[in-house]
This record gives sequence, C-alpha cells and structure tokens, in this order.
Amino acid sequence: MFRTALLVAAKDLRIELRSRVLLWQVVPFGVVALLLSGLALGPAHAGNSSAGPGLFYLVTLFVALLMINRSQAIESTPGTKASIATLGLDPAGVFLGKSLALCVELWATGLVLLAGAILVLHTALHGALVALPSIGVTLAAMAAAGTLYGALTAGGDGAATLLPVLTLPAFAPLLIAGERSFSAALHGGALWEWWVILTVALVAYLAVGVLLYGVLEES
Amino acid sequence: MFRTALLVAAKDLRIELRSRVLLWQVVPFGVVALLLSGLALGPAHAGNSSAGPGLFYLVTLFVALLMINRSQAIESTPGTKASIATLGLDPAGVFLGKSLALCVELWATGLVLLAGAILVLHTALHGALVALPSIGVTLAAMAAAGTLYGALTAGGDGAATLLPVLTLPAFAPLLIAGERSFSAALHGGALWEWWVILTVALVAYLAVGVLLYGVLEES
Amino acid sequence: MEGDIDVVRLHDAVVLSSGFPLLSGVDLRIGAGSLSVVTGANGAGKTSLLRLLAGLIPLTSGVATVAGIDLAEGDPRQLRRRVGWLGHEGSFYDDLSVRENLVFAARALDRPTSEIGSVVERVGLSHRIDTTTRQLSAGQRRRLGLAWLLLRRPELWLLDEPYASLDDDGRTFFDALLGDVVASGATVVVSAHDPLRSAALNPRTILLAGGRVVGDN
Amino acid sequence: MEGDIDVVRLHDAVVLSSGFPLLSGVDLRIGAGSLSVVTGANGAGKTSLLRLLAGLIPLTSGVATVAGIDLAEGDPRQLRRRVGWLGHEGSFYDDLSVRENLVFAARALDRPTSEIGSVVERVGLSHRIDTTTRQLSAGQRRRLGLAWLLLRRPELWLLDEPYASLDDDGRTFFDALLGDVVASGATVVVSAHDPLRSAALNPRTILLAGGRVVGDN
Amino acid sequence: MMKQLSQRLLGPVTLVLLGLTFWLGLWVTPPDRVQGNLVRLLYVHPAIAWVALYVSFGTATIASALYLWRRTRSYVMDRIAHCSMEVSVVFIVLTLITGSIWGRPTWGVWWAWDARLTSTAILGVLALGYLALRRANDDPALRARRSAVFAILSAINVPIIHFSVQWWKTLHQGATVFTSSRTVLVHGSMAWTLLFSFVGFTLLFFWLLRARYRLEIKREESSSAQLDEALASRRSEGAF
Ligand code: HEM
Ligand SMILES: Nc1ncnc2c1ncn2[C@@H]1O[C@H](COP(=O)(O)OP(=O)(O)OP(=O)(O)O)[C@@H](O)[C@H]1O
Ligand SMILES: Nc1ncnc2c1ncn2[C@@H]1O[C@H](COP(=O)(O)OP(=O)(O)OP(=O)(O)O)[C@@H](O)[C@H]1O
Ligand SMILES: [Mg+2]
Ligand SMILES: [Mg+2]
Repeated sequence: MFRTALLVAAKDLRIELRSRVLLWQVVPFGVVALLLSGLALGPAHAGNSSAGPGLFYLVTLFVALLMINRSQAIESTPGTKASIATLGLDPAGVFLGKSLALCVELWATGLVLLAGAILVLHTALHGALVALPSIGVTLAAMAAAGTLYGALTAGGDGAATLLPVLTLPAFAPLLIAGERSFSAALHGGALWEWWVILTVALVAYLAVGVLLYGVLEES
Repeated sequence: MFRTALLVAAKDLRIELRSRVLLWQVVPFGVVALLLSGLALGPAHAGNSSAGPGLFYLVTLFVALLMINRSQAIESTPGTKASIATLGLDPAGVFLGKSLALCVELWATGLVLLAGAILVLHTALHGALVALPSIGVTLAAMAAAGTLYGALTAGGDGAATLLPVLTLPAFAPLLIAGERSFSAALHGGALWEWWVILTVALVAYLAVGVLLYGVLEES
Repeated sequence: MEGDIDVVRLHDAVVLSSGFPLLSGVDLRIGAGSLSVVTGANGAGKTSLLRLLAGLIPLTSGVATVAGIDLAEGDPRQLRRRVGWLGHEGSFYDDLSVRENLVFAARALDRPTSEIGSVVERVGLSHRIDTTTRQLSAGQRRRLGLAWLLLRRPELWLLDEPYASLDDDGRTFFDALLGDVVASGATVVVSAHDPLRSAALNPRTILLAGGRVVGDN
Repeated sequence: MEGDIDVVRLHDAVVLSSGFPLLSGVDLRIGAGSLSVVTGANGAGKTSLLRLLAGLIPLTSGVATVAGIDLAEGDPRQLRRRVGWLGHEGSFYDDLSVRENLVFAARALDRPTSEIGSVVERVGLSHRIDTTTRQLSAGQRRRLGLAWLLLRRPELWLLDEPYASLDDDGRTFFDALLGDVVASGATVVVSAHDPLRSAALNPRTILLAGGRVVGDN
Repeated sequence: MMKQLSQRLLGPVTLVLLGLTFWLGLWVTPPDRVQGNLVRLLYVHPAIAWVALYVSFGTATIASALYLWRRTRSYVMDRIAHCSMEVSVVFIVLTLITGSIWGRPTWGVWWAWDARLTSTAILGVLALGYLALRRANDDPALRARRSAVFAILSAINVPIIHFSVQWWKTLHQGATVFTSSRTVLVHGSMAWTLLFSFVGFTLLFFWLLRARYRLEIKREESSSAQLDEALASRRSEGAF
C-alpha cells in the first residue's frame, strides 16, 4: 500500500512540476483572489484583522478546489483511465498517494497565501506562526477529503462542476474549525479543542478513503 | 455577424441545457459558496448588511469563472477545434454569440444568488431591486470580458487555471464598480457615475471583442 | 481550371513545434482536381503536413501557398473556409446529436438543412441520427466526419488516415466518394498506410520520411 | 493448460449503456492460448465486447467469466491485473515521457525497470524515448501501447484495432509479436476490419452484428 | 395480512393525526405568555425538523450503509436511500421555511448567521448534491456505491446540527423538547399536540416514502419493458 502511495504521489508531483501550473497560475490566482476579497469587502471589513483568518481560508478553499480538479484530471481521459485500470493498483495506495501529492501542493500554496495575508490583511506574524500547525492539519484534511470526493465525481458528466458542489459543504466543518483555531491563535482562546476536531477529521477522512476508495472507482 | 452570433449562442445554450450542469451544479455551488462566505467571516461581519454586495459579487465572480471555463471547454478538444475552425465562422459573431450565451447563464445564476443574498445576508429587497439593472450590466460585462479572456487562454497548457489568473485582475474594476453601485442602491448615494462606468466597460469589452477576437483565435 | 493550376505550392516549408521540426523542408506542388496519397513511416510527418495545409498549424519558414492563399501572410480563416479536414480524433460537439451537429454546420455555412437527411443516409448513420456524438463508435464518428465534409463540399479535402476504423462497407463507400469528389473538380490529399483499394482512382503517391518528401510518383 | 480451458465464457451477456444495448446477448467461449479476431460492421459491438472482457464496462445481465473471474460478482481489479488492453485512444499520462510512463508501469507491477530499454527498442521508439507522450504521432502512441503490454505480459491480450495507424513495419512487427505471444501460452483477442496479414497465425474469426455473435469459424 | 392492513391504514392515520395536530394547535392550545400565537409554530417546525434530520436523512443513511455492507447489499436498499433522500430534501426545505417564518417575528430577521441555521442549509445542499451525484452516474452499481458513500459522509452533519446549539450558543432555541434529561418542558394540551405532530409528520414521511418507492418500481418496470424492445431492435441491426 505504501509503495503504491509513494509511486503515485511521485508521479502526480512530477506531472505538476512539469507543467509549472502551480507556480505560475494557482499561486498567483490565490494572491489575486486574496486582494480581490479585500477589495470586495471594502477597507472597513478587510483591513480589520479579525476577518483575516476567514478570508485566508476562503481563498485557500477556492485554490484547493482548482487543485483537486487538476489532480483528478490527470487520470481523466478515457484511454488513460483504461490503461491505468489494467495495472490493478491497490486503491488504498492510490488514495494515499494522490492525497499526499495534493497535500504537498496545498501546503506550498498555503504558505504563500499566509504570507499574503500577513502583508495584505495585517494578520499578526506571531499569531500566524502559532496557527501554522493547525493550518497544516486543516490543509491535509482538505487534501484527503478532496481526493475522496474527486473519486466520487470522477468520470461522471460535468465532473468539474459537480466536484465543487459536493466538496464545498463537506469542507464547511473544516473551514469553521480552521478559522476558529486561526482566530484563537491570533486573539487568544482555546486552541486545543479545534486541534482535536481537525485531527479527528483528518484521521476519519484517511480511514474512509483507505477503506472505501476502491468502491468509488469506476466499475 | 448577428446570424452567427445567434447560431453560436443557441448552440452553447443547448449544450448547457442538455447537461443541466447549470441547474444542478453551478447554482448549488453558488448558494453553498454564499453560505460558506458567511460562515468564514462569522456572524459579526456577514450578518452586517454592508458586506452583502461585496459577498454577492465575490461569489458571483467564482461562479462566473466556473462558467467561463465550461463555455471554453465546449470547443476545447483538438478534434472539435479543427472541425469548427474549418467552418470559417465570423470571429466577431462567435465572440458575440458566446458572450450572449454566457450572459444569459450568468443572469440566471445571478438572480438566484441575489435571492440568496436577500434571504441570507439581509440585503434589503427594495435596494436589491433598484440595483438589478446595474447587476445586469455588470454581469454582461463579465460575460464579454470572460469570453475574451477565455479565447486568450484557450488551447494553452493548463487553460483551466490560467484563465482565472488573467481574468481575476481584469474583473477587479467591474467588481468594484458593481459593488459600489449595489451599495449605493442599498444605502443611497450617487448611482449615476457607477452606471456610466459599467456601461462604458461593457461597451469597451464588446468593441474589443468584436474587433480582436479573430486575432486571438489560435493560429 | 482543373489540372493546370496548383492548389498547393510548398517550397522548403519548415514547421517547428517546441523546437522539434515536424516538417523539415518540404517541396511540393499539387495540381487542382488531383488525388494524392501521402504515405510514410510512423512519425514521418504526414499528419503535420496535412495540418499545415489546413491552416491548423503555423508555418515556421519557407514558402507555402494553399488555394491561392499565402500561409505566412494570408488570412488563415479564408483558407480554412475552403479546406475540409478529417482528423484522427473524433471532432464536433460531443454533447450534440449527429443531426444537431450537422444542422449547426449547415447554418454556419448558409446551406439548406434539408440536405442533412440524405447526407446522413449516404454515410449510413440514419439509425443513429439522434444519438449524441459522444456515444458513437469509432467508425461511426469517422462516418459523421464524412457527412460533415459532404455537407461542406470544400475545394481541398485533407483526410488523415480515413480508412482507419471504417468497416468494409465504409471503405467501399469512401472509395466511391473519392471518385465523385475528384470528378467534381475538387482536390484530395489523403494520408494512408495502405494503398487505396480502388485501382481506378490511380492516385499520385507522395512518400515522406523525416519531415521531408523523399519519393513521388 | 493450453486449449482445453476456457479463458472467456459468456452466456447471453447483455451490456446496457444509458438504455442502449451495446451487447444484446453474446454467447462465446474462447480457449486458453488461442488467437481470435473479432470483426463486424461499424457499431457492431467489437469495442464493447473487448471492454467487457477487460472489466472496463459492467455486465448488465447474463453470465460472464473471464480468466476464471465472474464479472458479475468477482473483483474487477483482480481481473484487470490479468488482462492487457490497447484501445482506440492514446492512453497513458500525456505529460510524462515514454520512459517515465513505462517506469511507472514497471514499478506498479514490480517489474525490473531494466527491461524498459529493450522493450522500447523492440517497438521502435528508442529515438523518441524522452518525448512526452502528448507529442507522439498516432502510430507512435500505438507503439507505446504495445511497449506497455510487452512490459506487462498479461494472460489475456485485448487489442482494439491494433493495425490502425501502424505503418508497414509496425504491422510486420505486430504480427511477429502476436505469434510470440500465442506461442508463450497467452490468449489474444483482436478486433479488426482487415484480416490478419500473416496467414501462419490462422486465427479464429468471430463475426459480430447488432451486439451479438452471428458468425464463428 | 397485518402488513397489508397497516399499509392501507397508513394514509388515513397520517391524515387524522395531522388533522388533530392542526386542530389542537390552532384552536385548543393556549397562546404563549411571551410568544403569543407564534408559539403555534412549535407544533410544526420541530416535528418537521425531526423528520428531516433523523427520520428521512437517517433512513437514507442507514439504507446506504446496508447497501455497502456486502451481506445486505441489494438494490432495495439503494432505492430506499434514494427515495428517502428525495423526501428529506422536501422536509429540509420545509424546516428552513417554517424556521424562517418563525425567525422573522422573533429575531426580526429571516436569516441569521446562526450555527444551526447554516448547518441545516448545508445539509440541504448535501441532500441536493446526493441527487446530483445520482444523476451524473449512469451505471447502476457504481451509482449505488458512490451515492451510498456520499450519504454516509454527509450524515456527519446531522450530529453537528444537533449539537450546534450547545457548541456555539447562538440564537436558535436550545433543546426544549428532547433535553438530555429526557424531561419534556411543556405541559398539558401542548404536550399532547406536540406528540401528535411528531407522530403525524413521521407517518407522513413513511407515507411519502412508500408512494415514491412505488413510483420508482413502476419506472423500473416500464424501463425493463423498454429494454426488451431495445434489445430486439439492436439485434435486428445486423440482419439486413
Ligand atoms: C431558518 C431558521 C431555522 C432553522 C433552519 C431551524 C432548524 C431547526 C432544526 C434542524 C431543528 C432540529 C434540531 C434537532 O432536533 O437536533 C430545530 C428544532 C427546533 N427549532 Fe428551529 N430552526 C429555525 C428557526 C427557529 C426559530 C425562529 C425558532 C423559535 C424561536 C425555532 C425553534 C425550534 C425549537 C423549539 C426546536 C426544537 C428544539 C429541540 O427539541 O431540540 N427554530 N430547528
Ligand atoms: N507538438 C509536437 N512537439 C514535438 N514533436 C512532435 C509534436 N507533434 C508531433 N511531433 C513529432 O513529429 C513527428 C511527426 O509527427 P506526425 O504526427 O506528423 O507523424 P505521422 O507521419 O502522421 O505519423 P503517424 O503515421 O504515426 O500518424 C513525430 O516524430 C512526432 O513525435
Ligand atoms: N455510451 C454509449 N451509449 C449509447 N450507445 C453507445 C455508447 N457507446 C457506444 N454506443 C453504441 O453502441 C454500438 C456499438 O459500439 P462499439 O464501439 O462497440 O462498436 P464497434 O463494433 O467497436 O464499432 P467500430 O468498428 O466503429 O469501432 C454503436 O452503435 C454505438 O453507437
Ligand atoms: Mg499521423
Ligand atoms: Mg470500435
């Protein structure tokens, strides 16, 4: 299972590196989206650092959707799907591998966005650093959930739009917990319970994925 | 030109209707995004009706990106591109047609989201109605700009992610003008100037598209 | 007009794609109303040559005139209106049915839509006319491609491996079609690995290798 | 083991896709170590039959056993590990090179990656080994598909129109390959519109029409 | 015999119970000291929300789990899951509507950024997403598996909705009817009316589910008749 996971993760990351889409497109998109969110809400709201964590996660969420989509697209052409299917890879391994690759990508993007939030939204540097581990866990959970939901919608008609519809509500608890723990890191407050919730969510998504990913794959 | 425009618009709308993606996926996506934005900002910000127009436009923007993507995907497979290219359609007509179809779709989604904003973000019904025409113009301008930028990124590697990077900044002025005129409609204030700006933007995008769409088409 | 005017005129035509020469200097003249078969090993450049002639990929250097239009300077759209293209991949709008695709083409070209029924009949797709293109089999897609071309009746037909995935019937029909087309004065360039089946057509054979013409008879 | 055990056993196999019967009741037995050619008109159901056997589309009703695995109840993954599939469309990761694609497959299958060089050599792609798959020509993609299968050496080879877009050389190589494969005890089912070129192979021919077997010899 | 009788009686009993609820709720029970006549929504909204969350979404979840478990896997479970999810959508929408109607006079707004309200709305979108997911998949077995997994993943939201009032302490009414000590905090005729409303709406769910299930069976039967026709015409394709 873990060998397959590493193999798949390496392949996904290599394809992503080759196209440079992350560097040239996804990250700039995130930065622009951050700026625009600030603009759309007007200075009164956005400059206010209490909106910072919320905006950060909102933008991260949309970036994550883009990346989940790309991660799924790698296997989406009918020919590729058929050839890869006949390799008979262990589905649990595929799930872990794709989640891992997605997670690495999300972390990279998350770091840039966090820097953006510190600069643009006046988020306090120290608070952001304290929040870093919780952000890491939240993004990891998003990666696992995203891979799971990606498999759920793969191959269907209009997969690219069905994916966000299904994932957004599923991400809601993650988003809330992430935002609260970030806020707690900034303004003080109980960090522990959010940590527990996030870790439980991550473990739960991983467990469901390892157990059920095979069931979701096409026929 | 106008015959081609109608032909192309009818084709795009028919494909969209057939897949029902708008109804089943894009609209729910918008509604969830609205809810999540509210959640991410927390009750203090979101319940505050001054954030209403901003959130409305932010969500509309993301929905618009999804739809521009779909609109471009219709012609995106290499085979389709080649066959359609050999029809030698008038590019100005294609541009107008695709913009028109996109505009109709955006209007439909916009109405639903506006209803959502009224219910969920406490946007005043009367103000929203006053703002309706300006929203219509903003969305039309987004449709024109989106089609233009769609052609710009078509065929390239990772078109699905390049598009948002380029479009987002282009949409920024539209977003600001739209948000201000919406706010003005809600809280009183000069509506006129925003109107002028938006109409000029719409006309400008249409003119550029009619003149230059042919240049943007591949080779 | 037939025979004596060149529809295709290439001189030292080079096409680069991300640094790789798809065509490495092609010299070629094809007369109006003629039938040519482009052949050569895998990767010789057959598809690339046809795509160049269709205005689907840009010329990097050299001189190329197709249907009187200079590929380097002319308007590619004008060229494309006059050529018909049938490629490896399924074409058309996958979410529209056979009929809807053809109606779209007919409207775009100002042709009467009444022809569609008979064209579909000719290529043998009548029983699948309301099927969405996505659901067609490989050969049926190929047939739809032919129907599309029949509706358009271009001056220059560029067909990339038309035999592939056509059944016996389809090939016989296709040969008959080629005869008709050439007889009507249009020019046809076909890429193929097999010789054409009907000897009556007596085509010119152009042999490519390494992105150049290496044989011609 | 050869000859007397059936690798494929279908009884009244029906496959529906959005209400349309791709296969409308197929009865078929194919013995281990045999070579069969499935043929029939466009839309007869050749591709669908092969996809069913590869476990790529689900059986709607009837009985189907492939390589000892019941298609209705068994684990499709187990089946897929044992079959090799070569389809119409280019397969593989378009953004990876020929070599990288094959390394991925070898690792996934626990095969030594050292074989890759010789396999690529055999299918004649050595000069394009570091090209990304997206840039390969139609025939080169087909050759990469064969390389992939050579690396895997499955029990049951399912090849959908393997001749299409292969050049003369490629076809000769392919015929030789088929001979080897059958000699090594594997089973091969090929769909084709042309008869196989090498008479020495002496395959069984299965004729499909309307999603059923209508001829067999 | 018993089964048939109970099926026959399901409709009438539901109607009688709901009629009783409305009669008691509108005319017999007294207005509240604080809420006035608004309190009468108490006999509608909580019962509908109960059906939406636990009875219908719960049925869909359990049926989905039973489908995924190999020993109980059958399309019956898949159909039950599908049909109850459709009914669930209706009840979630009704919850939102009755809640909004109640919220307007009590909180002064139709909607608030309250945790329970938002999570209920999200549950509604998840239920719609379930239906969209079914539409997007053609192969019955795959569709059944995928939608079952999705239903189970979505069910996490139900406890979140329930505990949201405690976790976030916001606007929405805390547990009144089902407190943790299981003592009912309302009295007399009100309690009876509440009981009738809960039982009545629950029966209404089963009634709707049964009707929807039958419709589904009819649809499948008619499609199997179409199948024979399709097979015949497909087989004749080659024979000309
Ligand atoms: C759109 C607005 C509303 C929504 C979406 C909503 C949603 C819900 C839900 C989902 C439940 C069931 C919770 C559970 O049993 O776990 C519930 C119960 C209840 N709701 Fe609402 N509600 C709304 C507005 C209101 C308002 C305005 C009131 C009264 C002022 C109210 C009073 C109650 C009461 C008394 C219960 C029963 C509580 C219990 O027994 O736990 N709701 N509501
Ligand atoms: N975009 C590209 N970038 C780099 N090389 C390419 C690209 N497209 C094609 N090639 C290479 O150019 C050569 C010619 O390709 P082309 O498709 O024209 O060959 P062909 O003669 O049609 O071959 P086939 O018989 O296999 O269809 C091939 O070696 C191919 O690998
Ligand atoms: N997803 C689908 N939905 C409905 N009909 C389909 C679908 N896929 C294929 N068909 C139809 O099923 C029939 C059989 O298709 P199949 O691809 O098996 O044919 P084939 O024998 O391989 O033909 P060809 O020689 O053209 O490749 C065709 O008539 C096709 O239109
Ligand atoms: Mg080629
Ligand atoms: Mg086929």
